Amino acid sequence: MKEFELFVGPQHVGVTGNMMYHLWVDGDTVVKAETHVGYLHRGFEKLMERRSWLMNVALIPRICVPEPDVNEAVYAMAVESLMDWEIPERAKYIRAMVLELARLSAHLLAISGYAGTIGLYTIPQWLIGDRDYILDLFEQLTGARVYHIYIFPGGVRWDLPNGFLRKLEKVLNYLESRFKLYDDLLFQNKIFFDRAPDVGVIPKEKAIEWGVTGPNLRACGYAYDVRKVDPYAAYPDLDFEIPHYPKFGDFEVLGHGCDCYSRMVVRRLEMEQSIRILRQIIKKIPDGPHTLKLPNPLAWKVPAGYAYARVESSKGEYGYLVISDGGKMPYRVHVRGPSYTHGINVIEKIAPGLNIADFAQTAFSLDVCPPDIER
Amino acid sequence: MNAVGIFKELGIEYEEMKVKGNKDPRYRAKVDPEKLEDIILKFKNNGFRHFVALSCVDWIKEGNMELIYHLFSYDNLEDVFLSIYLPRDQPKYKSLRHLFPQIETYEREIHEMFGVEFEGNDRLGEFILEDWEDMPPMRKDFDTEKYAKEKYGSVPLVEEGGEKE
Amino acid sequence: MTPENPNPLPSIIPEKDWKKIQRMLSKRSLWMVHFCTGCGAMEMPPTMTSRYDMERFGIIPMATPRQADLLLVTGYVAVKTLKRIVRVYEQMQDPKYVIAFGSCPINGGIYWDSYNTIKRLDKYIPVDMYIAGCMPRPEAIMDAFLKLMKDIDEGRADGWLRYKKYYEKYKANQRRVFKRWDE
Amino acid sequence: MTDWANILINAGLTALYLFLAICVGLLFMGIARKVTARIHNRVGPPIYQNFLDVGKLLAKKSNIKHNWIFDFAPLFALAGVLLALAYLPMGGYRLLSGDGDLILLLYILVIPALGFALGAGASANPNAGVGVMRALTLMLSYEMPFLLVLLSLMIYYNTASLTTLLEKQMHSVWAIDVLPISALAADIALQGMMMEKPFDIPIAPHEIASGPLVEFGGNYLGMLMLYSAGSIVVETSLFVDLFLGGGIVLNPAVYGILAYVVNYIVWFALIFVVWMIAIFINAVFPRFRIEQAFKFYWKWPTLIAALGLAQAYIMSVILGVSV
Repeated sequence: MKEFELFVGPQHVGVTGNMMYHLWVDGDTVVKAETHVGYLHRGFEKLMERRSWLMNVALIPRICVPEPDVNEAVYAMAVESLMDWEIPERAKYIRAMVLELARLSAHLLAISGYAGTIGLYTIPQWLIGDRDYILDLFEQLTGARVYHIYIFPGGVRWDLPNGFLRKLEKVLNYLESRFKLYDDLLFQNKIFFDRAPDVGVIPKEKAIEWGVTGPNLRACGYAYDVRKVDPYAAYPDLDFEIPHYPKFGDFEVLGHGCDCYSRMVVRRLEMEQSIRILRQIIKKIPDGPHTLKLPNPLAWKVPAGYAYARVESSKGEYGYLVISDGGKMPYRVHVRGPSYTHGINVIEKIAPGLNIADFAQTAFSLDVCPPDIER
Repeated sequence: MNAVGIFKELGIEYEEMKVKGNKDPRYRAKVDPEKLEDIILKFKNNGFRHFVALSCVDWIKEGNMELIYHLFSYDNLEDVFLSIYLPRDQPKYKSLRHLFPQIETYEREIHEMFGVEFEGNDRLGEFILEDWEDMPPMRKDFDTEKYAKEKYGSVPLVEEGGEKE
Repeated sequence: MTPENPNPLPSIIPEKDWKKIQRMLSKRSLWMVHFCTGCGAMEMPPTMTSRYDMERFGIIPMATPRQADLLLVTGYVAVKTLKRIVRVYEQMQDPKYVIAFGSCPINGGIYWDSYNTIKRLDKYIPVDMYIAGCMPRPEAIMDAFLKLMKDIDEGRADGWLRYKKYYEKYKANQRRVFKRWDE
Repeated sequence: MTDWANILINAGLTALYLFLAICVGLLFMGIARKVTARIHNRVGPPIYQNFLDVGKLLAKKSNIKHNWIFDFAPLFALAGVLLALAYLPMGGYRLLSGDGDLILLLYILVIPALGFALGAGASANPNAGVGVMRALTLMLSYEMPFLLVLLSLMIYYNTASLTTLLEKQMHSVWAIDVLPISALAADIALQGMMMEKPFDIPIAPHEIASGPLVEFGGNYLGMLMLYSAGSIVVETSLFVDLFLGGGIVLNPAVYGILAYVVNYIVWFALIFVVWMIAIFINAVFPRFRIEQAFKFYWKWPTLIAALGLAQAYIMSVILGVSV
């Protein structure tokens, strides 16, 4: 049979956001894939050069929608590096807390998106419903559900509201009680076992070279996590594990790693670790100021230089290269999004040979977020 | 071998970048464009197997384009930034996509956004933008506000009111 | 392309009542295109799922524009996306409605000086309802849906008729921002 | 004169009968949405939502022009399902019957799929093409156990006529009591026939954007929705007729019109139960890949159906307990 072309996106249920995969299909098998991006390009890097150091704080969360806080944190860290600021301990803990909450909510979204691709629509309904409790916490903390604009250079915008930690504890307990249901429905489902293992395999020896990071790299069996290899915020003081293939605890080890199954189980286990981290933060959070005493924000002059800051987002390594020429605005900001490699380079390489029924689940299991590809 | 050792062996001057927040050291070095490929290979063979990013900076006053190749080592936990400078009016460099496959994507973006030509990369062309006719938008002399006003501000409103049923 | 839906039973049901019935039915079963055009799509999953549950009003996401009546333009519109939005909009069957979502399609929002986003959506396709805010909360989205239903009921949501009436003008505006149509 | 009156009455009854069946199907779709919504922890649409949807779709006009085959396809599918409805006893009442209609029914059930195939081929959309290929493969897979089930029924009841089958069940016990193994295989096959998860492969929206339906909109889609409403009734009713005695509890020959009413109500309750089982399974399973579905059907349900066949054979031919 002659091969035919299939366009997955931009208007398609099987893409994460607004992007397109152009597939050449022979029978049921993908023979070639090309990613087309640019549907969400807003020219962030250009706009950031036109706005002052502090105005950028309002702009950057919009780069990655499912998990905006990493942008704020990483930008703040880069600016602090240039300014040579050491932020207070309490701010570090609050940042770690916000980042972990964001990771939880992003993982809930990723797992529900994945479950949707294999046709289990009950999981998205439950998980996104539960994710709303985290958004409620954010709302109490920052005043917004999605774009928080809470972390900024020098600390965080304001201190925790009264009773916030108690409410956080409640939400954590609730989420933990729900995990059992998710496991019964998805992670111990026979058809999930049939469909996910050994699908969309990234060759293990190539994974680092291809620039795979985050949960996708850990699913290949490398225990690399920016929180451990290049620690930031309060993570050096916190005790947690890095779930990676084949250390899946109570979950069965199926397949040979680097596949959709391992990627999803790693995400599921990371949620447990996030809860563990958040519990420690509730216990250990120190008193003190939440921010440095800042100079007049309208007249910030950042010393000339280069700074690179990175954090572990739910999708992988998120980094900003910030270059200042000593002026009131950044000279150049380069955003290194994790999806840049996952969404273009990796998926174009692993798609040939996939069944078209598995293409969507592979794309979703890589958790590609198009806005951080094209910015 | 760690980054400092490699720099010393190759006789390259380097500087340490300021880091707050993260813990790992970052080294930045300006290298000769001719030797860049060998230097990257040397780093790659010494544990710097994670290619983080390729960034481009347009230094309009100095009249050159800086390409920053950013490598990270999971063994030594170090970052290395290797900068090369190209002339700004005719930036041209060879493609290094055979070293790390994701360099191809970065080169496509930089070609589109800065107008840097990479010889040997056959996928340069339209990537993010579509039907772009102006100068590459990330160049410093491109005025985005003026462009937006001219292009989108001048589009007339369609007469409103509609027909009522 | 006939301008309006002809009445299949002219002798039994008068034209006016037929339109009323049609509007009554289409307001209670708005199917929307599953198209995440921008970051506002982030608030769509909560709106669709168990907490806010827009299926209560008969609104469900549809996989293809052929089957849908409602297009949500969720957030900023890059030029490349605008071309796809127009394509999707023209593939939808009459009557069809557009909701512009967030501040970006209203006046450009935070991307007022960006070179790649259009600033006002209603210069290119007709818009029936705007939701302000960045980003609009699910409650705001639900409110917009209810208001749109009311508008449809009262015959005020006539974007699809305006698109036909000013077709040439809309096309001319679209041609100003994209050069080619072949792709 | 009396001939004309008879024809008119018959035509009216036929229309009412088919209309009722389609209404039941639409109601069932609404109930399924409500029940699924409750499983999802949400409120869900009103149960009459699907009537509104169909009304809206039929009131819309379709501007999609491909060729006449494409226009013809929804009609073809709808006509196929109406014919199947006419052949199926619902609560003991049926419009058409004949000897060997059990086998005929199998072929009638293929007609709607052919309609889809025509439409998909005419629209030239690759998604639709893939969807139809999947639908036909799926049909091939569930038909294996289903044929074995039919064979076991034919052997046990010694007939290929649905009317006789129902009569025999009415006078003794329901088939599910004597052939439970076959009933289990038939229910698994039914899940695929109704294209509910884990077998909703042909319309998988994340993979092929709703497959054969991808090009249909407006009133064409409305017709297809009527078709799917009808096919729900056909498929659940087929199971009820084969294994649950068609819901016949009162003998129409004895009780007359009362029997029809009671039987219709019982039949309705029974197909509702069968439908609910399918919906609950639908809510908690992801979907198979097509080759997995094929392997699954040719393994477990076929094995179960073969066991059922062996049971029927032993009981009727060797032990001679057939009715």
